[in-house]
Amino acid sequence: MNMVTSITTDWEDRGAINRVGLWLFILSDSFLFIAIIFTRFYLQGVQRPSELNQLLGFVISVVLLLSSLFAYRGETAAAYGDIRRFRYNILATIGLGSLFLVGVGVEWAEGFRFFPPSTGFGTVFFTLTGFHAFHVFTGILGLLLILLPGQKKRLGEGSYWGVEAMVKYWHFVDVAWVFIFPTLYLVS
Amino acid sequence: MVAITVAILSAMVVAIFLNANFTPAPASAQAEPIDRLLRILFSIGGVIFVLCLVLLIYSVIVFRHPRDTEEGPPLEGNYRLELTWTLIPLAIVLVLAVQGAAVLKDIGRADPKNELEIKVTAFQWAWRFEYPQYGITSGELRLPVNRPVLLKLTSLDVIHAFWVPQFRVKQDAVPGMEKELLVTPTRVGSYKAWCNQLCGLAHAAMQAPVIVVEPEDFELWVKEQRS
Amino acid sequence: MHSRHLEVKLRLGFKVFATLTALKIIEYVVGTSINRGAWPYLSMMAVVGAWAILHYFMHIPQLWRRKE
Amino acid sequence: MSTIWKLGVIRGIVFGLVGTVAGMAITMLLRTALGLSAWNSGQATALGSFVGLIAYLGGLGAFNGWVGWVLGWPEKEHDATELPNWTRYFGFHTNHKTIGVQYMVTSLLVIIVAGIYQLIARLETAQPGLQFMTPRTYNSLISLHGIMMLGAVLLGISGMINYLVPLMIGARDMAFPRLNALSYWVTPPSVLFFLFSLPAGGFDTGWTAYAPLSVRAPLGMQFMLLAFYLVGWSSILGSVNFLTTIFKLRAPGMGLFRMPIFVWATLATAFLQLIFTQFVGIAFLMVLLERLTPLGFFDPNKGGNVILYQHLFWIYSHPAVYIFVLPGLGVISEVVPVFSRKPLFGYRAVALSSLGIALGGALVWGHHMFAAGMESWLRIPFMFTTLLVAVPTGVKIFSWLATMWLGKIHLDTPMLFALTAIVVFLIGGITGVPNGIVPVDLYVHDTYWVTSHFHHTLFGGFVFPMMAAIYFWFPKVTGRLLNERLGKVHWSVMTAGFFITYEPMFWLGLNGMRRRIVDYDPAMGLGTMNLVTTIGGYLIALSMLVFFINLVASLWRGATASANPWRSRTLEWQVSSPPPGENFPVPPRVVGSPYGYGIPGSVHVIVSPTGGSGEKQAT
Repeated sequence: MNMVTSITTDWEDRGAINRVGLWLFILSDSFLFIAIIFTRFYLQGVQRPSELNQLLGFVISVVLLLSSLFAYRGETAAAYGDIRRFRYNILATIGLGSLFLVGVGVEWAEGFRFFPPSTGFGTVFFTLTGFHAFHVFTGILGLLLILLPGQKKRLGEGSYWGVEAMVKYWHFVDVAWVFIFPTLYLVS
Repeated sequence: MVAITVAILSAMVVAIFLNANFTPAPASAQAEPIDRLLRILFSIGGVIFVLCLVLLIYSVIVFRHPRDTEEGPPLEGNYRLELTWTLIPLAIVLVLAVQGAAVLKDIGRADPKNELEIKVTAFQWAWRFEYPQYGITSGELRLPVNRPVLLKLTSLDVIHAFWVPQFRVKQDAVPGMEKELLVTPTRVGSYKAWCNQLCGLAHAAMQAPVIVVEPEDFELWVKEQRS
Repeated sequence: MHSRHLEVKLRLGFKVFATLTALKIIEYVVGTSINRGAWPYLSMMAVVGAWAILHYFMHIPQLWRRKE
Repeated sequence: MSTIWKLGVIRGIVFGLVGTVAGMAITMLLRTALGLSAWNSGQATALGSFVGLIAYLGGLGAFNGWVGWVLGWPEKEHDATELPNWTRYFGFHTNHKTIGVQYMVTSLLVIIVAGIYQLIARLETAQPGLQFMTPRTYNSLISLHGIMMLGAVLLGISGMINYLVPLMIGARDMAFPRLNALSYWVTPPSVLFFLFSLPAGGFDTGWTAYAPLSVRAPLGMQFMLLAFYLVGWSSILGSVNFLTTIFKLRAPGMGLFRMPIFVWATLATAFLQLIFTQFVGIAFLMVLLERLTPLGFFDPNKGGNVILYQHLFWIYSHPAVYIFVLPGLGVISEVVPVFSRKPLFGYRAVALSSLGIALGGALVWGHHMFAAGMESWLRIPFMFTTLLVAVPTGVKIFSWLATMWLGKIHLDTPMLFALTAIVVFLIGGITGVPNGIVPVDLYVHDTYWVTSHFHHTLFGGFVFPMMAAIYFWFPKVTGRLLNERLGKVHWSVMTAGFFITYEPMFWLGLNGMRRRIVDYDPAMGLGTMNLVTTIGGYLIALSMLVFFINLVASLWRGATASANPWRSRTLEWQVSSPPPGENFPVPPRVVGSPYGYGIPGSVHVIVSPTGGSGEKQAT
């Protein structure tokens, strides 16, 4: 029996298929954030407690944007087969992502004092930042996976779908934050 | 043949829906326009249903070819026919929606000055009625006939809904909010207000008596309650 | 040749990042100084920023462009 | 012993049990560390279920492929194992045909359970007064009936889509076979959670789980929320797969307007699933969070808003109706031309009407909240959008009627079910209009009128078409024909049972019978019609019994089916019954319309079973 083990024959096709799937997943996931942002406005309008640390919010936004830059550099390097540069950049991304999480942690500690989860704004704030932080966390895990030796071998062979997927996901988390930051910290 | 059958059956359906009683006897000013709209909807729906059903049954009987291996005629579509059955339903639903909006306006507030205001509080699993203009609280809803009543509904625990079938209109009572419902009772009698939103264990039994009386009797009742 | 392309792309990344950061700064200034009615500007800037990331970092045109 | 251990599902169960216990232990340790009492049933079961689920999937082998990929092992993308190996149904098998069958069987099992729940509850309401049941049991049974049936519908459409779409578009498999298997394998635990719900105290909120009642409901509520959350994720991941498959894996020549209508319907359905399932997911998650943590989304004392839940819930749950019915309407569009031997009338309009229904359906959720105290200025716009959905739906119905007109109609069982489906769906559509018109809805909202209306749409849009689909494609899946005589008995009893059950319900609703009540006022005179309804319900159950007997008997010793017993033109019939493991060793070439019955010289597809010689034309 002639066993066909692939649904397509050449690699490039496979990449395009994967990409469509990933984009669809991102589209779906973005509606999760849309739903929570809707919740924010529905429950709280544009109210915002004065204790909210806008400056810290701004700083972690820039940190996340910077991590996205390094992710971009990592992916581009991987596309050109520059594995050393790829690894440094992805490590930087992971570092900045962790720094972002630390920033969110500081915010949470402040939040528990001034607007605990059992209040209107607290509910919205902890939900929105919580879901986003969960995405950042999974993103970091994913970026760690593409640094594993098995993937390095793949990169050597010129296929970098894993890198592309994880970096796209990382950028998506950044896009979500681009909307969350003004939603939580800036509107009034 | 098809046309004649459709015409006869349609006429029958319309006659039935315009005349038969299929709802409890109306007892509020809001019930009348709603019932009228309901009859119109049923008639139009009935005609459409008859048309499609007759076409379907006719096709099945006349075009049935159990042992035939032939193919049918190659009709792939007809642009004008398709446009027709897109535009006619579109026109119908638009007209109905406009009608609906008109009736909605009809059953809304008319004369705020004359209104009797009642605060309705729902809780698991009973109702409480407060008459702020008279300063009384009651477990039954007693209303003077032909006077608009503005119910201000709220709930203490979960969502309930206020519904007297003879009054037609209903409204949820939502915790943390005050929702309004306007009813003008037009027929003296006693009815029941049911909870119409699943609210837990005893939802099915959650009710309150609603008694519509002449204005004089209402004044009498108010005095009685106060003393 | 190959590595020059790479350098060009990496520099593009810097430009995009600089733009995004500039947007963030403006957003921050607008958000902290205007107390009322800032949301149209904020949402506009968020959309522009998101578009920049989608376009330059996530290469969304790949979806409808044929592979060259 | 080792054979049993090789079954993925056994490993999954063992791992899952261990994981559940571990998750509960972690919860208790955490609570002790925080200085709280060790046991909190809600939190322990929630975390236990989560860890158990991951462990179960690991034991099943769901992650093997990805782990291997991460570690850089050579990958095997899809599994084209030949058919007669029954064990693949009990393990992580990535072939879309296996998964389609798995989905379908699970769906039918859930339908049996949920149906029995309602049969018991229906017996209680046959007469006024409390007969043999406590209100809590009744409320739990009808709530579980509702939500489990919806789960079953989602599984059922996934089953049909999984089996049919790759075959219909000439693909070897789904775009992401491993993801596809994962989407299926998260559903058995979800079914288990549904079943746990009743022993865990049930819940008395109805399938809608409106807050704040659902926040206060017993532990059973939590299992229901988790279960539907899982089904939701299965459905999101499935839709990613369906859409990618349709976009990227069509056979050469299969342009969008050469796709069968079922594929178009899948496209529309999958888009709705992809986008809107997130909303119900977050709504259920919010209820769960409010139960388990101090967060207060729906508690007015904590700054929450009760209506928020209804918005989030209905933004999904209305489009969900179209998710449920669009594939069914697609099935009708497949069956009617085949048994009328005529081209589908107005193919393009029917294809686009699916997208029209999906688009329109996305903007109408507010009509469930006309009486709920939603912002009142939203009522009128929602009324208009709601009624507009009637237009593309009408296009479909008129096109089916026109397809039959002048045709050469063969009344085989699939066609009979399709015809019932058309009539029932038509009634469902017409009776939906009063619900969409605000003032009338204020009367009929939450009465048996609504119950009957949506059972018409779901029976007409899903159950009857699914029956048509099973009778139509059973020969393709199993290589055996279903018994026609039993099929006709099934059809007639089910159709009669349906009308006896649901037409009196309209009358009941108009006469003041509220939804979801264990008991009603004897003075209202509703007893007789309720009895009739109950009898009808048992007739439907009887017909289902006939159906299952037919399934088992025909599977065992039914007549052998040829590759194309109905003389259909679509692609799945151009391969053997059952189809070969990899569907099409050589991609088929699509050259024309799938519905060109009776058009001289019209060819849909050219299939070469071996590649090269022996080309076969489907005309």
